[in-house]
Amino acid sequence: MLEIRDVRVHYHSVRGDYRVVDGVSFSVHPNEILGIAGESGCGKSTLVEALLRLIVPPGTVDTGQVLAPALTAGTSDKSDLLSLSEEEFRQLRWKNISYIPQGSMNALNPVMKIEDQIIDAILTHDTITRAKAQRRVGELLQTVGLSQHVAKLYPHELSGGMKQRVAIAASIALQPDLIIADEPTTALDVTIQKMILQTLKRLKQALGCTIIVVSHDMPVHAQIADRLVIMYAGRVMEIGSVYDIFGEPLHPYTRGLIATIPSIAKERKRLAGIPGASPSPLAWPGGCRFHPRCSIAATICQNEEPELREVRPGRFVACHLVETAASLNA
Amino acid sequence: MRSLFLRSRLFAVGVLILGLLILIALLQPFINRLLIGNTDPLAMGTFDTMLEPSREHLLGTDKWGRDWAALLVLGLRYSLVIGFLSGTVATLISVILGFVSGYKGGRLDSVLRTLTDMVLVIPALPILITVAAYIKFFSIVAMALLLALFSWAFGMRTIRAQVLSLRARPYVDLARVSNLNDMQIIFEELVPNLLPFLGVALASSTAVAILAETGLELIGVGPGGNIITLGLMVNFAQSWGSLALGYYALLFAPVVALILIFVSMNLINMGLEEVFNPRLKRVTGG
Amino acid sequence: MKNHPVLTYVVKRIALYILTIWGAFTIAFFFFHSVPGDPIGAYVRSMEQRYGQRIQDSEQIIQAWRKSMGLDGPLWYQYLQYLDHVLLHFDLGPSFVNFPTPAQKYIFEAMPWTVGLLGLATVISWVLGFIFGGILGWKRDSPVASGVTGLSLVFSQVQPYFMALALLSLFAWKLALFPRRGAFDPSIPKAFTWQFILSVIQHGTLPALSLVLTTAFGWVISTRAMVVSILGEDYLIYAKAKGLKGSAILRNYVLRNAMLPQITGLAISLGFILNGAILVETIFQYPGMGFLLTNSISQLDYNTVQGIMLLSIVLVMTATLLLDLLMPLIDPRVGRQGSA
Amino acid sequence: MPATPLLEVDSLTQVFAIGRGIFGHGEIRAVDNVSFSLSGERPTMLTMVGESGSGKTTIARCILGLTAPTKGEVRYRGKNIATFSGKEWQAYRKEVQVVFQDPYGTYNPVYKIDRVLQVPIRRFRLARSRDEEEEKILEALRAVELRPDDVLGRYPHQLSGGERQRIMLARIYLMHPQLIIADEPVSMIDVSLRAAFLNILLSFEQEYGMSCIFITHDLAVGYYLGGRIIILCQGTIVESGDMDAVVHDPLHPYSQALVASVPPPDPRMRWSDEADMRAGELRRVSGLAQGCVFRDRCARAMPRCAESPPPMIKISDQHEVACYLYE
Repeated sequence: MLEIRDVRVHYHSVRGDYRVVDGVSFSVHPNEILGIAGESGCGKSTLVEALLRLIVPPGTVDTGQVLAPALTAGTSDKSDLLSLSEEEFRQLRWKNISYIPQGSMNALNPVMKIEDQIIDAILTHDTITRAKAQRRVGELLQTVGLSQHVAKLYPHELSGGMKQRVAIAASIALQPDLIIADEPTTALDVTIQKMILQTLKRLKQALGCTIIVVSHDMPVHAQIADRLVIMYAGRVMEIGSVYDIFGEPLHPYTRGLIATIPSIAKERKRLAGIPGASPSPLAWPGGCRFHPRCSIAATICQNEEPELREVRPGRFVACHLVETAASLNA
Repeated sequence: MRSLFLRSRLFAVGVLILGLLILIALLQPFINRLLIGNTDPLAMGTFDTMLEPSREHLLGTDKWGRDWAALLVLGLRYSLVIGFLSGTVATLISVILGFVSGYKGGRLDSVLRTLTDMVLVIPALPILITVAAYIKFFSIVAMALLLALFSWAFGMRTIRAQVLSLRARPYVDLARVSNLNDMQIIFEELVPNLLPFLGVALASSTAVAILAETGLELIGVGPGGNIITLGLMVNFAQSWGSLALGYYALLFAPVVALILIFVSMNLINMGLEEVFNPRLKRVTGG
Repeated sequence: MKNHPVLTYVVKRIALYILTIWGAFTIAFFFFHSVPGDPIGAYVRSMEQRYGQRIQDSEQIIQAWRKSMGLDGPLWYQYLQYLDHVLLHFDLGPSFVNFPTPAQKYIFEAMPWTVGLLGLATVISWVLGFIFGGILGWKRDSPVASGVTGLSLVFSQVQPYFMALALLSLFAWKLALFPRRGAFDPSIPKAFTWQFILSVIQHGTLPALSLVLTTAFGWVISTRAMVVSILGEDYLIYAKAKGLKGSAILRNYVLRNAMLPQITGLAISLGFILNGAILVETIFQYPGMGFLLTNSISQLDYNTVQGIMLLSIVLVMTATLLLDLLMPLIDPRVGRQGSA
Repeated sequence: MPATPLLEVDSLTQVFAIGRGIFGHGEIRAVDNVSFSLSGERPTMLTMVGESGSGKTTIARCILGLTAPTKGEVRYRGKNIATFSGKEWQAYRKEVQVVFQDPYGTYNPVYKIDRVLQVPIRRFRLARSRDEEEEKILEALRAVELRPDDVLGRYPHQLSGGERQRIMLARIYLMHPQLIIADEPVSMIDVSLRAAFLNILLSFEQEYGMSCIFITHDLAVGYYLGGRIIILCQGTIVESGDMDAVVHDPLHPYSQALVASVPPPDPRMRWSDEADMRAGELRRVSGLAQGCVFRDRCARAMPRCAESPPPMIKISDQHEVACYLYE
């Protein structure tokens, strides 16, 4: 469905270039929920912003291709989303690729009614009457569990959870093929988070679309993702099905990440952290970017950056010492 | 402070222009000696009247035989003195009221806020004109204080808003929990973060003061006494019909000087606003 | 019981309006009475100078006047007199110059001209500034935009008075395209004839232009800054992600959100615009309140001066009130903040 | 007579008026009649769990004396803190300390981070000389596993969120307080750095006998710390007791929804039940607080629930719940 090849996004500033996304490649399969996990500063949000072409100066997408023949079939012969003209890509927006903003963002226009903010997206891409669009909005709000009268309200009259459900309703207004949700449940209460994640799962089955979910919260991925991409310091560390990643993590960073998740299961094991702090995009560490914090780092890790290798079909990892790491899991 | 110049071009240009003007004002005695030896620029009849700009008189001379360039430097000096004197007093008032209202809050805050909105909305010039007409003669200091009474409202709103936002910051709570009393919290925690906004308050109230002073001069109710300000020079130039008679230098010199003052103040304001206004920072990739 | 939030907002605003006017009048009153110098005495002395001889028992005359204008007795008594005269009956006392006609007659005659000139100029300059500022902010990357911004920054600092001088000398004196003074051609009868209106427009162009050209640039700068800060907002990124056309984003998202702060800005700057108008009217001898003010000052006609000052406060306050009442229509959050 | 408790919060209520002015009325009861106490004998770890708007931060601020409650009082060692004199406040500040939520906001950007450690030493006169001060700071940094030369002399923006929160712990170590109030200290720092913070907090309790009130919206983090738990909903305590008892056998419908909503970090154990759609609908109606706050979201609400707020019912000495179902 989507082939991301060597995408780099750099932010130029007085103090030098922030290489936030530094050569990321992976593919997205049709009709799946792909989770992108990683801590803050690993570049996951910037990556999806690049996919949505929302990067504004001083940030620039320096290299990379995003091949999506299925999406661009209608509007242009080129299949690389990044090379489309602004107008060509604008026609794809929301019809083929839609976006769910972060839970904490005030993404809704404060001076417009909720219904007008969904209708303007519909009417830009679809030639139906305003009355029909209004009915469509009513249906959309229903599917996310909101009552009709919400359409007439203004954003400041809604709670955080309700605003996020409006965003989800808007994102499926034109039945897009790909929905990108950037930290959809951050800053929302856990009871509301459960409802929103279940709504997303239900909509994916109903619409048969692909959803990319970006989140730093591993348990969220455990609940809804089919496949998982682990990112660290602007690059991909590991890719695999969610069962492989949680069951048998290969990369030391992934294992460390899973070990930090507190759970309310019966036995209470000592929580492990990952020493050190995440490096700065101004100067990524040499060799493997995780080696300063890696418990099994060897000299090779310090000077040679590991390639993302496919150790098993659909199972990728970027680590020189995969064998020793695997033995630790046993 | 140094990083401020790097981070905002507007601020740097503004300070540069203002700095130049202040420098000229400070060096007035030397420049005066350079231009017309040590004669008093205000003394009438020292030169021929209405001379065209020439090498000896860079901007020509006025109707009463005074060198216009020397007068310009003296006028600049007086205007800046009145402006900054009034600006400082106004900023002082706005800081005190801004702190009391922002930090204490409650009933006092709403009273002060209504008072500020009132003074802000009242058109200052008519009142100033009426008062100036009442008392025929008053000194520059009186004029500056008078102007300050009307130009503190702007600064008050900025500072009060800033104090309110700073007061909610966790490090103020941390200070309170570490047993710092109100005074220490204000001076050690709040004031250092407020300095840029004091700059904005000073710049805007000075500009407002000079604007009002020029207005008064133009109507001929400026401060009495043997002084000259840029506003007074514009008034003279206009009353001599310099435009109609083609003596452009007489009018344009003080006008350009005034515009430079206002532009530099505005640039400083916009520069500080750009650097210290969190929302703006995101856009300019700060 | 769902209290009607917007109604609360309106009632609160009107209450504030009345309170502010009363407050402003009180401030003005105490301001004058605390300032040294006695207006009537000054007027009598100036008459003596003008006609070169001493007026006998001028003391009694001054006392009599003071009494008739409620300027004697304890301060609080004067204050009540003042409020009774000015606020309740709009009686500003006789004008010194053309005694005994009350001062307000002249003021009310002059008011329509100032309100017309000022109102029109302010609205035009605000709208122009808002649109151009919006565009400049929207296209802020292009070199042209930054050039124009720099230019408008400098122009915004040129005070209306200077612009008036330039326009007067260029168009009125040099090219004689426009009349040099006054608001209409005295030879044409004052009636709603097309000819009279044409003459009013002709006379009014230069003063209006000098106000518009300067204040408009001020709005360009402030709107541009507001638009630039809105461009960083999350809902802008979301709008772009929705694939809306640029023009739709500019209209419904950027300008609509920029409108409220700009209208608040307008309300605050009304005082300043009035200052500019006073000076412009003086130059063009435009028979508005500003010109009357400068004349009555030179003739020491204090009642008229004080009357104009009080009336200009009321004018500015009324305009601010109208703007405040306009706000709930523009921004749904205003007034409904309480019920969030 | 049992020893006087270290801290007692007695029917604490905080009401915020909204929409002031002639017609504006209506109020939000951020905290509604909350009472609990901490024993003085042995250090306890008390976790307060609640969603946003449940009043947990307001309670913390009342305990710290940063805001005065509308009703009710906070008693420390039996004495109401509202009646404290200057000297009593000084002692109280030394014995009750805080870690705030926002690692970026707790440091004044104008100063180096060393000041955060120097101020308490100077204000509470913990060191007699400059080098004793230096020595104490180094000791405190070691206690929180931070290398002094990585940290001292730096400005706040040069340090990660995790490091900054641990410096806050170092500050607490300096003062050896009786009670730490931690207001969501780990919610804004990276997951990999959370464990270090939580483990240090646990060591403070075990090794230095400091009690702690840990405030969080994340039940899993609370569960990790163990000790006692209080579950807050819309400003009232709905359930409290021993952590394991409450988490593994939640009685109050809200606690059950809360426990059921914590996403288990294992793809094999996915949610089977459907979330209650009305969960997000609850917006505080500013009417009187009669009846249970959870009634319009509760599947098993009874008419009684709307009449008067349910009292706290003792199920066992380790478990209490405020719900008519258990009367």
